Amino acid sequence: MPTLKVNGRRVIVDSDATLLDAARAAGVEVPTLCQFDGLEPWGGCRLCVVDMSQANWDDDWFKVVTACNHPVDEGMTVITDSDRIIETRRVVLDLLLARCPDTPLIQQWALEYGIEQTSYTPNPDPDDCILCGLCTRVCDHIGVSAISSINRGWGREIAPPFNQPPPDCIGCLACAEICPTDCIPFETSTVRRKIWGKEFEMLRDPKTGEAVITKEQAEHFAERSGVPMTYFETSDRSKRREMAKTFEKLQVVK
Amino acid sequence: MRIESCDQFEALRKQSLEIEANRKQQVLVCCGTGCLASGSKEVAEAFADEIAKRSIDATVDLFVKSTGCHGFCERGPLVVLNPQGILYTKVKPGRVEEIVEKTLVGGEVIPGLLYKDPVSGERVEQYGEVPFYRHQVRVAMRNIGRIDPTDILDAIAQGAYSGVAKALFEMSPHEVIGEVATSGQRGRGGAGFNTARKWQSCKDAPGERCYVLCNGDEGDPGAFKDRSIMEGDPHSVLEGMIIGAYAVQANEGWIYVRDEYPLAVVNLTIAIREARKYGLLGENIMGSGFDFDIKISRGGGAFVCGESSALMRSLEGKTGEPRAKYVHSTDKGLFDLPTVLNNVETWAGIGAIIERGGAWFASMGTERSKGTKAFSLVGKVKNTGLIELPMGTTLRHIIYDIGGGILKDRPFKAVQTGGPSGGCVPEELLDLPVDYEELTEAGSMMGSGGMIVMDDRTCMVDVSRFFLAFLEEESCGKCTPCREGLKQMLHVYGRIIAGKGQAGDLELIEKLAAGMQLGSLCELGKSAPNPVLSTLRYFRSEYEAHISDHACPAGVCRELTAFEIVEDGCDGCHLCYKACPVDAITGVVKELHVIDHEACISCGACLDVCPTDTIRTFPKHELEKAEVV
Amino acid sequence: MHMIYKVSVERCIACGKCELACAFAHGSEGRPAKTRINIHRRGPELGTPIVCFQCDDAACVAVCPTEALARNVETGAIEMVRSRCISCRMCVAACPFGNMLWDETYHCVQKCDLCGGDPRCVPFCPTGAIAWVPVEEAAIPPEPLDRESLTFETGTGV
Amino acid sequence: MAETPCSDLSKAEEILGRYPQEEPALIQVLQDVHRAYNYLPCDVLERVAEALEVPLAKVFSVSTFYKAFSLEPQGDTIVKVCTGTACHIRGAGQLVEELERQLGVGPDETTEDFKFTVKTVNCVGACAMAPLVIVGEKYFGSAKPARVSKYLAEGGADEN
Repeated sequence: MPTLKVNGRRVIVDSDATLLDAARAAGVEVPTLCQFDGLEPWGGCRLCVVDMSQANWDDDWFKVVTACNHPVDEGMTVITDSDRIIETRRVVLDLLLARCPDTPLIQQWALEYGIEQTSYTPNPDPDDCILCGLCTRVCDHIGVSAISSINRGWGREIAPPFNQPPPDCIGCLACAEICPTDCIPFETSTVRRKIWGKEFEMLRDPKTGEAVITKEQAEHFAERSGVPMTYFETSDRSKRREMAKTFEKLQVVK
Repeated sequence: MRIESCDQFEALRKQSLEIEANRKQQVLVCCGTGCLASGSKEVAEAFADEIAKRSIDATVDLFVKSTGCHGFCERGPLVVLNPQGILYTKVKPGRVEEIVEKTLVGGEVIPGLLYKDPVSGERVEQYGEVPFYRHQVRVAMRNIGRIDPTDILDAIAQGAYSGVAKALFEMSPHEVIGEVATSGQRGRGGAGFNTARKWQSCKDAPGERCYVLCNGDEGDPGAFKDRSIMEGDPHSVLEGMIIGAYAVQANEGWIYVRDEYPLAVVNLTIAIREARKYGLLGENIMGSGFDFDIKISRGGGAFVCGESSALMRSLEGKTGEPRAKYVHSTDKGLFDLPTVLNNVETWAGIGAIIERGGAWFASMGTERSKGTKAFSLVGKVKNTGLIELPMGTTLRHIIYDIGGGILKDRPFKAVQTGGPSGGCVPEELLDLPVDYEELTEAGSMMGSGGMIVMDDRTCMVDVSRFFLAFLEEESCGKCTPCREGLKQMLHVYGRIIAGKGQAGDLELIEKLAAGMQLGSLCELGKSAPNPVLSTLRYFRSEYEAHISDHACPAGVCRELTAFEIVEDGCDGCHLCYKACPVDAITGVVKELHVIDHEACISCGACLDVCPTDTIRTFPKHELEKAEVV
Repeated sequence: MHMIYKVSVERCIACGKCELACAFAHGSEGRPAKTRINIHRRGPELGTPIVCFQCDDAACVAVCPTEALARNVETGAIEMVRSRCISCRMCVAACPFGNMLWDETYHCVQKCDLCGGDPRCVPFCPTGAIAWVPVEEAAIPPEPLDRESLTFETGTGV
Repeated sequence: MAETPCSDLSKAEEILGRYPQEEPALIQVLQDVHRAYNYLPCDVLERVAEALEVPLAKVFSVSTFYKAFSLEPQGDTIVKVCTGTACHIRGAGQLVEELERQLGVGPDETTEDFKFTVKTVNCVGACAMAPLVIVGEKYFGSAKPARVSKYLAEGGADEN
């Protein structure tokens, strides 16, 4: 279990921890936009940059690394608030604010770093997507990969194949839920769900008509987890009612 | 015939040498991309026909020589006649009969076809006497121009695969790494990481298998050394990879080649097939018990795939997005297994290092940068082409002694090295000895060895903008500083070259550049500001002229530049009239020509063709002033 | 001492205090709808408290794609790691007993976490229908409840 | 991004038969498909995704990431202008403009009659002959705007 120093505070963390874990363990906040605990770190937004020095490096020699994906090592020193780190984060946020001038999340973060207005040319046709990649990564993670990033560079965007309703999408909404700027539109009701232009029939409780997931979602997860399909077919409320009835049968209750 | 032992290989080499020695005369026709474009294939066919017709005892070897290797591509096709070693330039099929008649049969040299030295004006007869060639020391390019790349026996006769024989039969993997360590060779792809150390890390890394890769995704605009090596001597690359694979005990390798290099793919494919046929590749190489095979993977056209982690993703069939390198690819590379990735030139040098010894290689170059390095010398220089020199050679020597100086003897302004990740080195640093550290200190870098010479007609703001535009198109878009930063940097440059630059723009550029250098994920983004920062460092006044005076001193930026023909210089040659794409020039032959400023699009085509140098550029706003007056 | 959550259905009077306590304890401004324990009301003052069993081989854990559900070895509770949850709601659908609850306000899944080993609902139960007991006491049949004597107290709070 | 299907999948099947049916073959397969069809037809991509067991979204992602691929049918002859550094400082921009004047299309566009598609390419490594125009398979070194029509005639004829 390596020991590190984060902003002068000593912390002991697991050997497979990241610098971000170490910073959190030390009670130091490091801003992130593309990091999510349940997913592999990606290192795309670059907001979580920190200064890091290995134990065997010269005392004053620090390297700028991203905390989210850098492994910890015994004797490391991490500084999260040096001038150049703050300045680098400021450039990143300034650039994101130019890309998404109307996005509240970015406005808030930018303001936190003292930026009220971008120094750059604002995107003339902005949307709220910051290309953090969380949506495509979560989609990959659950084994669906219905959407992906397309094109490259400034032209990069998130899209389903051929910009058509994605055939592989199971309508789980994970992409929309994980999106930090809520920029993936969807509609959902007990009857129907729609996302990425694809319509889904909900798996509805036969008695109450309630629904939480789509049929495709149930099939995908049944196959993936080995949990029988029948588990998914009733609503949680119906299940509780069923269970209450079972209790009544099992235990002698008036 | 499959080679089953070291002795059999030695016998084959002797046999090949004999065949070579028995060839009375050789006509070597350069068939690199450049010469092919000028019709060298037709020339070679004409030679074959002519020789067959006369039944002369000579063989015609279709000879692939690297484009620009002598800087004659623009005057190609090139023909070398052996054993005399005569070099003819600009050979057209129509002159083949004359060459055969006079030189091959009559033993007489045709002066008009010889190379004329632009410095001394003298005609040079001997191939090896050309100054451009005389100053070079070729290691990685040792066999280019000497062998037919499609003939493995020709290569073996010149020593190819001897290093493999030595490594497999006389050395342990440990000793191979030791020899490479002695050589001090550093990666020729740009970053300059120590080769032996890389191999050792891979060898030490845990994993059921490991891989050996060759980076042939030479994407830097202005660099073509790797293409020349793959086209001209693919065997040197295979040889290096076999030795490297033996050192780290890998059984599989890939060569990742740019899609834009079709001839390299063809020649490598032939080389691999031939090597397999002779048992130099595949199972049980030369009967040594060591198995290793190589596959070729064509890139999809993305500069970023030259970056190691992106290249590996591309080999896996994915988009070429770099990953953080906090875990080295020698530990977790291709398919998350230990991987050695070296550049084409690095691999090409390995065979020679093993054969001649690491100490020999280390005896060349500088303290920190050993051996020789290949460069593509291009731009506004008289002799453009591919050169290989000991590290530590000065820029002045390269540009003036080898390159023959600046085209049209105009003033030198800067030399750009290291491609889009490099920087511009100004005149005051011409005596800089070229090695990894010196170039980095000067704000540039070695990169893949592109050297683009620029004269006073090159606008440094425009050049920086060119690199930014290139990188903006090539950025993968994964990380914020690179994707958004390049876009915004271009916005600012767009303002500046349009004469709409504002006070504070240069400071904004510098702030953004610093953020990109520290914040970007991979080397593409981290080094993207280099051309910007180096031009700001050495040519700041040129930027200031654009911003405060609304003038482009080099007369390149269109929105700031107007053209006029100086009255007393024009001899009415009419060339500018023909060159103008928008018919903005009026005038008849032998009379003064005039440019119509209304119609002129400031493209500069007239200035480029004017033989008397009488076209003058001046800031466009002076036109408006004149109108007001 | 290994503790276990014990439910004695016959003692439940459906007063709803456990639901309120749970909602309060989990910081949802005390809206009873946000509770993680649900009383199935089957008649006047007759209820069946339904709460997570913390199953050994739990379907919710099996379906979770991001390992956001993990057992706390100290309390035995399967806990939801909010920062790992991608809100795919698969656990809600998979739980055979209906104890994974979708919270529309916070767009996340809620489940009983045994309040880190001190279930807040237990002290509020006026009848001992729910209890936090050493594991060896779990099988002891509950005392029958004298419902007549309790009517006065219900509704006034304990 | 329009999707254009093709009518004949047999060439695609033949190409798929040459490679192991796994993800690392994807880019190589797409290159061969591009060569065979002159673009990447959407129905072929669907077939490739299925055969190599790569999600369609990934195939689409790769198809749009690499510059070698086009999802739109290309002209019979591809006209490439090298815009590498050496070509840039020796006037490649003027060549692009001249092509636009002559063909009426800019980079990455195809003429209405589907005869030519104009592309700018990053350094083809023939910098010594800068600037460079490649029409079909034919390279024209030290290219001049005034000769563009000649290049088009020569290179275009070669193709047919």
